[in-house]
Amino acid sequence: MSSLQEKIDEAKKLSLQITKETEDDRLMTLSVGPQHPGSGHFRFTIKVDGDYIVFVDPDPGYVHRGHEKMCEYRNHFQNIPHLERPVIHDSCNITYAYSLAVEDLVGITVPRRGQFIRALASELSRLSYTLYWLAIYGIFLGHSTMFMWPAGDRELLIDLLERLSGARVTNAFNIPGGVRNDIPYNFKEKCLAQVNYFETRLKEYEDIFYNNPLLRQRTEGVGILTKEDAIKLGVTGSVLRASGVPFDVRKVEPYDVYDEIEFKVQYMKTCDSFARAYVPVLDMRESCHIIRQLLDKMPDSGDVREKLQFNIKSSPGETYKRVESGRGALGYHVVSDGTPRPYRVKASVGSFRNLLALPFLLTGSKLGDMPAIYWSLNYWPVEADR
Amino acid sequence: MNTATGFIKALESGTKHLVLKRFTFRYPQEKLKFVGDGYQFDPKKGVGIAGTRGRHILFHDKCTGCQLCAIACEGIAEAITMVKVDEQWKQNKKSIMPQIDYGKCVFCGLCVDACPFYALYMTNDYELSSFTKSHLIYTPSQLAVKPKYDGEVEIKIGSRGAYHGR
Amino acid sequence: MEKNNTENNQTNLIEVKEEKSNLLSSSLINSITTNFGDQVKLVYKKENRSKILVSPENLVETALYLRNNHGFDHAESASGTDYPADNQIEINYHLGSYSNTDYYPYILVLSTRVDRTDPKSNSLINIFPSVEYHERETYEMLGVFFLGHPRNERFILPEDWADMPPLRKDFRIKGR
Amino acid sequence: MASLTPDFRFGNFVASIVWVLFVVLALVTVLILPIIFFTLFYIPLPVVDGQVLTPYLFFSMMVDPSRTLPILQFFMHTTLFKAAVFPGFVFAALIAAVTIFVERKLLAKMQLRVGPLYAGKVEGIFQLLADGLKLLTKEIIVPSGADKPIFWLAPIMFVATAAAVVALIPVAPGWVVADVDVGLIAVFAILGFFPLIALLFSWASNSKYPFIGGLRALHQMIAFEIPFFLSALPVVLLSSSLNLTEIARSQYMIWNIFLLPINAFVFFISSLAELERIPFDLPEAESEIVAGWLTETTGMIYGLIQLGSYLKLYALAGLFVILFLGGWYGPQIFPPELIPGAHESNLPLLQMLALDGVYNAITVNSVFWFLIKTIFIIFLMLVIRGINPRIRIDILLHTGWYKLIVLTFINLFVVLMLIYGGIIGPEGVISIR
Repeated sequence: MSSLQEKIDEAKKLSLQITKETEDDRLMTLSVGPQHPGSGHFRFTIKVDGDYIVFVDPDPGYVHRGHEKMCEYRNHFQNIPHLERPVIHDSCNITYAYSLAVEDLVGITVPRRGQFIRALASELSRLSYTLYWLAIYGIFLGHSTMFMWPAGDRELLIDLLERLSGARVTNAFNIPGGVRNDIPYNFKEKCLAQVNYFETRLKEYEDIFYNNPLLRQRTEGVGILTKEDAIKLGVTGSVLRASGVPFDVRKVEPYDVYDEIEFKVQYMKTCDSFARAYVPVLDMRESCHIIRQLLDKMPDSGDVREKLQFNIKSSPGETYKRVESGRGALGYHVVSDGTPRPYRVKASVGSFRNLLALPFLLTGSKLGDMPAIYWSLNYWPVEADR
Repeated sequence: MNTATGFIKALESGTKHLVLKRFTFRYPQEKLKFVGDGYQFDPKKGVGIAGTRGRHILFHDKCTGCQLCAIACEGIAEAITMVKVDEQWKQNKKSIMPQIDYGKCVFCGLCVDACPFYALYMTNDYELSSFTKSHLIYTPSQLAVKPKYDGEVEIKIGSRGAYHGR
Repeated sequence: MEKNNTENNQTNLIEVKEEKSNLLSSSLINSITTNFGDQVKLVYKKENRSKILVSPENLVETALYLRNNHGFDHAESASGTDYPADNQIEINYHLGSYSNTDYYPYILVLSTRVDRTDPKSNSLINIFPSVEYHERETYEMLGVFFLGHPRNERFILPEDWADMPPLRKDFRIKGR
Repeated sequence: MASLTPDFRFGNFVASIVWVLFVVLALVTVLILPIIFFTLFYIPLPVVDGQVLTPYLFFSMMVDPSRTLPILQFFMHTTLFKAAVFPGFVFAALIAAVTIFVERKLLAKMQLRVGPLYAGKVEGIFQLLADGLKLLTKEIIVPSGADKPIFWLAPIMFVATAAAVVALIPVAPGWVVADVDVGLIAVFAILGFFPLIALLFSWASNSKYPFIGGLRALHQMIAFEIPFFLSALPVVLLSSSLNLTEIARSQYMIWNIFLLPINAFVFFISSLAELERIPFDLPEAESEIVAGWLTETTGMIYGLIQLGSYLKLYALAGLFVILFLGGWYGPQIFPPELIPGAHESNLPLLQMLALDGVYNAITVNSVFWFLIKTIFIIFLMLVIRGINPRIRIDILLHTGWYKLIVLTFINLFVVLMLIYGGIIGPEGVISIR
């Protein structure tokens, strides 16, 4: 009798187990990346229930190169070429922050003309990064024209950077002490013409992409990151500004010449994917405005570089300097022990900080919203891995 | 109706581009024009002279074999090694000159910044592909050759958009 | 003898430096020192930056105080620095504020030092949710175990990483 | 100069080509020619101009100009020619190929690019040939655990189904492969097979992304099939026939698009969804589900599916023209004879040049106008691809079920009211006939 009861209990347990397993079978695990066309050098595992994402686990690190460890074995100048590798499209900004930190440790100020030139390089670099990002946002949403136009127009800015620094993307231009070289002959007119032309192109982007009703349907009201959540998660850059916090390092903590430049911090209050995709375009307009002012206010002659020894020794201490990069605040925490090499370098990058919002936003959204939300976070996998 | 105007504007913007000039240029037939003769550095002033950072050019009559370029490269790409040359120069007692492995070089140009004797510059030549990795190693005598590069197109902005023209 | 020298160098790092003092810094530091007294040690004070060192036991308390009373609502980064000479690992939280407009340009470095042989620290994840991935990264890069953190596990390094935490000073890069 | 590998020998290259030619020639003489003659011996041969068309006669006629045209005329009216060559497969495949090329060039132009450039010297006109050769030589990878028969069968079924749709589209009066009385229904019935093939193929490839893609294809199809069919119904009411040739004929005076613009719009949108083209390419959404149900396709399997989908594009554009744009009707611009007076003269060469007997001014004119209209519709579909992002699945289903179906129903009732009110229709005020 008892054995029969046991058997019944066992069967009940088993059936319970089976139903539980079948319930779990509702979920399908999809691996997005690293060979997925919609991921970049990055992987996240998602579980979908029908069309809804119920679980997200980001797994970065596919392009980790021990950037911070490498810095400890090289001197400040030798660090520059490999520091810019994580975001070669935005290389002038990522070296800008490091240069500011080293200058703070060494205790020098850059000549005024040098400050203008490196601000100019960083703005051009930011524009070119944002265009690259925008191109990928376009193709993620299936808009092939929006992939080609920014990718083509980026050539205008790459050409300027190439004239200025000699390399198209890996500029190694902003170094501790200023910039590598003065602007070439006839650069101002060329820069003004190309930037002005580029600004007219932004209207076309709005016509074909941002005001397209299909795009509006896909991005408006999708992936809402409220102001409170954005602050709590500590996101930065365009993601933060799209959530209604007017925070821009160039404005709140002006470095170099940015306190003489007039510009507005563009932000939106709708907090959705559309706002996150549109704020960079508003930023690009401001950047064009800034470039014109920089060219206008730049002193006609003067030094561009404070002469430093190759093996410059910095005083022991530590510093934390940040700039506004294409992806938000980019800070370098440099600890020095008095030797030519930094003792510890920590890069606090925008991508890594924005990554925290990815599981938060994706959970509960639809599978079709995945690219619209993921790439609107202004996330650059290579930079996040460092 | 907002939807309809959105579509119509997008259509207008798209079709407008059918008459714009194409932006790309035919690379092997046309090449980009660069500003100077390549990136150079003036050690007296301590600043560089703007130019493309292509492959290097080594002036044998100025190189002293001081190894500063190799030391600068040590932490970056480790592309420069000092090799023995057969030539006899008054300023180069040890007869060593840099040999550059372009399979490793990242074209940052910090070796040019490091040279205090106006001996190492960069040129406009960026077409360095080869079938074997060993062909990418340029000996001092190969580096002494001044490359020929004649690019003629550059970005022009006209009424039909930006394009690459002569 | 050499070892002693390096040790002196290391300890020199944590000296109080009075640089160009800033009104904001002063008021903030004053407020902290009146509240915590000797528990909090000021490391440096610069324009828009200051660093305080607390003991691991007081870390959560200080962070809570900073969040509630001064509006430091997020951490820009959480990182660690290895000091083998002191046999300590320093954990730095770069705190910033988005809700308090006065503190927009301000970064307060909240740091603590834990024992290097068995590094354990209280996690600040309940106070600043933004440190989640930063602390996870610090765990795998420096081996600091964060008590109360839900996932002290591999994040950036390869799945089969079996070596020591790579940002420790005794982890050597090949050929250097 | 740098494109040749170091161990390249021109002599070896020539020798290999000569060797291949020799092998081919030997095979033809030894094997293929005997087989051809054996088969020809046993099959009944057709009669042309009172003579049995033996192979010898056939070859002799090919060199005698006066006898060539009757043969051509005879072959042009065989069912095999119709199905395989002219209104059928080869014609449609050619248009599909041209469409692919034009699409690439047009999108390139819109996106300020160059597009195909190197293959074939002139703006890359042989790019498609090169792509086809590349696809042919690629290895076909079948995923482990795939249902092999279905995996191999599905692409062939896809092309066959697309060709079946093409077979129902008339291009000129009398020039249609299958002139059935239920033509329109047959078209919709055959189109209904496509999502099934997609689902079968995606299930057979034993992978997650194809599975999601196949399900999406099914959802999309069901959501858009009903408005698709309903938007074509008023046309049937107006012309009181389901035969596509009859429908085209009924628009001799007024094209249906002027009477039923909303229907034409809905039909166009639905056919875009049916074709899985860009605003509706959810089953192949590459940033979400890799390549959707095409994820596991490789080599010629992918090539066949592309061919099938472009055949379908041509078929649906043709269907739009038949239903709404007056079919092949347009002003007569071709002369009654290609060279005036060639029929009366007894010069065989002149007659051959004038294609006497084969050339029919009305047919050529019809085909011309049909092609012009079809190309215009294809162009519209291509431009829409250039300016739009992808739509999301729930918006797509919402559009299909809530908006388009309601719109077509309203439109259907309006048309019925107008017909019964005697305004349009066969006996209406605005007479069609």
